Amino acid sequence: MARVVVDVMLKPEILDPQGQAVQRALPRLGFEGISDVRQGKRFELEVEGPVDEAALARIHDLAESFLANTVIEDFVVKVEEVAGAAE
Amino acid sequence: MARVVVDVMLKPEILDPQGQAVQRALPRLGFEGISDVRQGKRFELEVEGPVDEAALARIHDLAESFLANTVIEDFVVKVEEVAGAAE
Amino acid sequence: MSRTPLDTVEHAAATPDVELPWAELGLKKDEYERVVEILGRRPTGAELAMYSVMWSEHCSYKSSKVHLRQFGEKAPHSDAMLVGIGENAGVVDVGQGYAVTFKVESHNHPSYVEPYQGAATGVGGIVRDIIAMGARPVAVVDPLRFGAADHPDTKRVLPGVVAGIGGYGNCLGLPNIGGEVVFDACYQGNPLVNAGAIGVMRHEDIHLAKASGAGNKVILYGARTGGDGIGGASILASETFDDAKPSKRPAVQVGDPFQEKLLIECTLEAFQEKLVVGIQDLGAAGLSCATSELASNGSGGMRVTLDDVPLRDSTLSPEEILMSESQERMCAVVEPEKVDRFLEICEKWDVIATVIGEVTDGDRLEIFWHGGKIVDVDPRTVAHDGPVYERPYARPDWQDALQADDANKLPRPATAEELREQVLKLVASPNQASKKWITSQYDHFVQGNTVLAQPEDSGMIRVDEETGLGVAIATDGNGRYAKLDPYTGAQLALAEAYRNVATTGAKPLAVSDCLNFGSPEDPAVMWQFAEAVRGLADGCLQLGTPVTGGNVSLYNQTGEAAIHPTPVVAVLGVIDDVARRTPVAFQEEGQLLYLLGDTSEEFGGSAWSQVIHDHLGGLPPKVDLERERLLAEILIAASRDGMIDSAHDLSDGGLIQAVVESALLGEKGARLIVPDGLDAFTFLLSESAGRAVVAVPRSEELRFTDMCGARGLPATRIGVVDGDSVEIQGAFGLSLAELREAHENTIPALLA
Amino acid sequence: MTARIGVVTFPGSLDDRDTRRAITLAGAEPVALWHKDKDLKQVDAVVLPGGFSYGDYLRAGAISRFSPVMESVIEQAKAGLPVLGICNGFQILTEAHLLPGGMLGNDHLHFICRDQKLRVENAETAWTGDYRQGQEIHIPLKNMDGRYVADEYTLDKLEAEGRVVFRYLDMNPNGSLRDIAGITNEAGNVVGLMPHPEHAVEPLIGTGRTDGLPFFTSILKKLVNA
Ligand SMILES: Nc1ncnc2c1ncn2[C@@H]1O[C@H](COP(=O)(O)OP(=O)(O)O)[C@@H](O)[C@H]1O
Ligand SMILES: [Mg+2]
Repeated sequence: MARVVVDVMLKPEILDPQGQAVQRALPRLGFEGISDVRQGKRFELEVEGPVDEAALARIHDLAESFLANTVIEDFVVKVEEVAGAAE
Repeated sequence: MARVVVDVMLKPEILDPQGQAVQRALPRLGFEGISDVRQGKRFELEVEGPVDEAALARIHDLAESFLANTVIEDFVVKVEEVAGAAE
Repeated sequence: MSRTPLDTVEHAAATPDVELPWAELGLKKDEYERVVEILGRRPTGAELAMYSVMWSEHCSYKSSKVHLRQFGEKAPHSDAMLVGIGENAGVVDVGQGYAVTFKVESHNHPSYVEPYQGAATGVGGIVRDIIAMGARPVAVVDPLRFGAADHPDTKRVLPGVVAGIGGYGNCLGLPNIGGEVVFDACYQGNPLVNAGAIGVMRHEDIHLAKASGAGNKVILYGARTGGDGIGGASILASETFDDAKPSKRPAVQVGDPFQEKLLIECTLEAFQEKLVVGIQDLGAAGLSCATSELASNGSGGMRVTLDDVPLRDSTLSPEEILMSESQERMCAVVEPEKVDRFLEICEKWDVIATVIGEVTDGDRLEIFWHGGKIVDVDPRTVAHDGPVYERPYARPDWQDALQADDANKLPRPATAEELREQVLKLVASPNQASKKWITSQYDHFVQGNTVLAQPEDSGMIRVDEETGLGVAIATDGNGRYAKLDPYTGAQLALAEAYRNVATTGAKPLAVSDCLNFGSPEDPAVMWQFAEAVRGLADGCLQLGTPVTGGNVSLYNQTGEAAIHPTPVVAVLGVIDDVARRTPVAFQEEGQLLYLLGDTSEEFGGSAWSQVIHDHLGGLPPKVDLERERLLAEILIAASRDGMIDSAHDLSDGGLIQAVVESALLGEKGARLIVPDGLDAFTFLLSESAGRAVVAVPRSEELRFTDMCGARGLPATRIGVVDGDSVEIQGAFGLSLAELREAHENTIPALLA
Repeated sequence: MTARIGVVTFPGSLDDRDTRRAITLAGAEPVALWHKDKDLKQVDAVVLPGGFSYGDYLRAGAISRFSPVMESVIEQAKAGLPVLGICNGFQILTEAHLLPGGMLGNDHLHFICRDQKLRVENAETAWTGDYRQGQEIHIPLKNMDGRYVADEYTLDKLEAEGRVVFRYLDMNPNGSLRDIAGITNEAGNVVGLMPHPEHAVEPLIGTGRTDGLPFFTSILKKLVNA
């Protein structure tokens, strides 16, 4: 079994108030030197069977049609071996 | 300038209604073979200056105290070189 | 994974010497011995799990029971009462064949740990109580208490709590129509998150939590069961029965309002088709509670196969499954021939439903796991025969000194200018300031029946579209008053909620309460509790409004410091035609303002003493429940007969606070005259109970004053609705713009 | 003769009953439609009501958009069937690409419930005929994800073609670009907006205004006169 990760972020030109709220809070928390914060979504999909090209292509479709709304969001699909290790 | 990514996911034992709703919708969309979906957050921080150990330690603190709610969430901090490439 | 042999009933009988971790599960030694005595053997792990949760303070009310009995013993006769204390929620007849169920509950501690989820699941829990009675939930309310407004942790807790209440309630489609927000340093480590809900049904649809009819099926439906809220049972599971397993169980429960919305719809559809014999929601103590209560309230026994419970986490032990507090689950008892239809409805709504057992003709609750019998108990001993404590209580030795520290002797403003400044400061103080920043995060409009919502004196919901029948609800509580005198404080909370309902034109019918106190093991706290309950029970008897149910939350304290005793009282009222409701806002210039009731110098526990002097001492305002009743009758009659166009009850902050609120809401000012015999300070800021301000159209003045005169209610003409400022003749004026800024900017400035 | 107006219930729809009530009050006949049915029961128009379908999980409207009923709605909307999306319904319409742009979380990150002032910018759609061009109305707004966004090109096009139907007045409650509260498709049969006209149809209820009723009388007139 493998884990495929889909990261979805708002397109750069779209205002991200959540990211901004984080960034605005940073000085208050004593953090300097972070020039920008963006907040997006991370999906972890546990895939049964082999993660071959065909499977990845299907997940790409899934991300494009469903997990992301490409009018406002970009996405990236990545394979991540599940190394038994807890995060 | 470097990008540090903080991935925040609900702890595995915590109910993830969003991930569940996504997973339940998959068969209807014609996607089979995905046994679990979890949805979390991804923060992209643009860090000014070098991302050395000290900087990472500070971001770890930030994640722990602010970006993640460690009562219910786990997080991972990763450095990601910004390769000029758009996603 | 290695597992020691299943701890079945037989195994338990054969191994009497096995040590069980009863202390870790919160049982006292004598309580554990009672369990052994009841069973005639040591309990199995699963039985121990059940007894320990069901005999906890939270589920068994062991410290409070002896006092709460007064609500039954002193209950006034009321034709309206259809279902009383003891069920999931009380049910009240509101006429035209409709019944209303309502209840308030606390989710204090979880909301401190995780504000969003704690508050959200609090709403979820109270709403399931309402559905379990057979009713469609129609509204929620949320009485809240936080630490000091400017304390940094309040900035963590409050926004999370508010977002959680909104996030859950909004998603369920329940209008939020009232509540409270109070700040006081005493709630710093112990915020109070109380949540109330109202539901409406036809009389014939009332459902009860009981399992009868041998052969009837027990159906568990809703969310899968996970390891939520089972800290204690994990000890049992990991240390005694399965050392290999990580006891990584979440202390925090996460709510899924979407799942709950589906649960509401499919339950109501099943009710409509008359498929349900008995029903129980799963709240605290999960399946332990649901199965033992259903079985003990019914005529027979019950047999349950735990293996059939759908799990979210396959590593759960049977003890954990029994104790799990996973949200959004219900348990229904259904006749065998109706099971298919019931399951069909669940499927229609995409709700998982599973037959997990059946009603038997015996009188035992038997639970099986992997073929072995792991529970065999008389369900009554679990659900109803928990320990009862007569905890010692004593009036604290500091009470006299506190009461002697008379707030009426505090320095008062010396000049009109100083009084003006103090009024402005009061109107802007966090407790008196507008709560719009909070309440605008709640949906008031959903369901399309909201007649009144915050900031009105009570929330009001239309029940019948044809006739205009409606219900109103208000919640109130004043911990400062209760600290000064818990008996009077509880009655003042009752009086205020009662008055708030009547002010909007509805007739008060019944009461629910949420009693928030410190540790019952402290005799001083126990005395506060006993006094508050006695006060509330006596008050309800006198007002003729029975207590239909409620909730007790104890141990709200940090170290030695308990919160102020905080009885929160909800009063439910009925109005024949919502078209006759009375709003707070001034409606028309030229209308005459009348002050109803008597004003005397009463500043103990007042907002003024807190805001201007940071003082708490003396006695709270006097209570005169006969006066409250008369005032209510006048307000209701005046609303019904169209004699008043707006009304506002007087409570904390006194008359000026009420007038300012009516003026700002109506965008119309007022000119006030200090009545003879009163000084401006007392007139504006005293908190005497039993009062309201009403706006009377000139054409109705005579009729209105005649009515008050005939009934013996003091009614003093104090001014007129006029202009764009609030003017106190001969003293000072404040423009609406200035007042609005003071009143509305405070909370956003603190929290946004 | 009256018109039959369908109201879809998705799991998590909240304002379906209120919308049916509003349709009745306007004198039309409401028809309940179920998300799992492709059958639109030959209604003359469809309303996608407010609520939190599928809990707003993933994105508001994202899961509902794939329901069987939406297959028919999308198909028939393209053929001219009048469709109104209110709040969550508007979100579903953008997710289904029947309307351009997308909906995001309010810029202040809170749920907001208020009586919102709007200007009617287009009184010629199937759903706004009973308003006057430029009329100012108050309609309750209540949502978490009400921020309308689209790229500049799309926004300019919407403006140029008069497809901005409602604009927020006095204050922008959620950060919507160009104060957009509602839009229509090119043909004018599909309209989506964030505020809730179905909650402004009775003088006693809610805010006490009836500024939302013309939505339902507009469509009725249009259908009956058609
Ligand atoms: N947390 C809350 N949720 C909903 N409504 C609230 C909340 N807090 C205050 N309100 C509403 O704001 C108004 C003013 O509250 P409050 O000053 O406590 O009223 P009163 O003093 O008349 O009891 C009331 O309508 C009350 O229901
Ligand atoms: Mg009041």
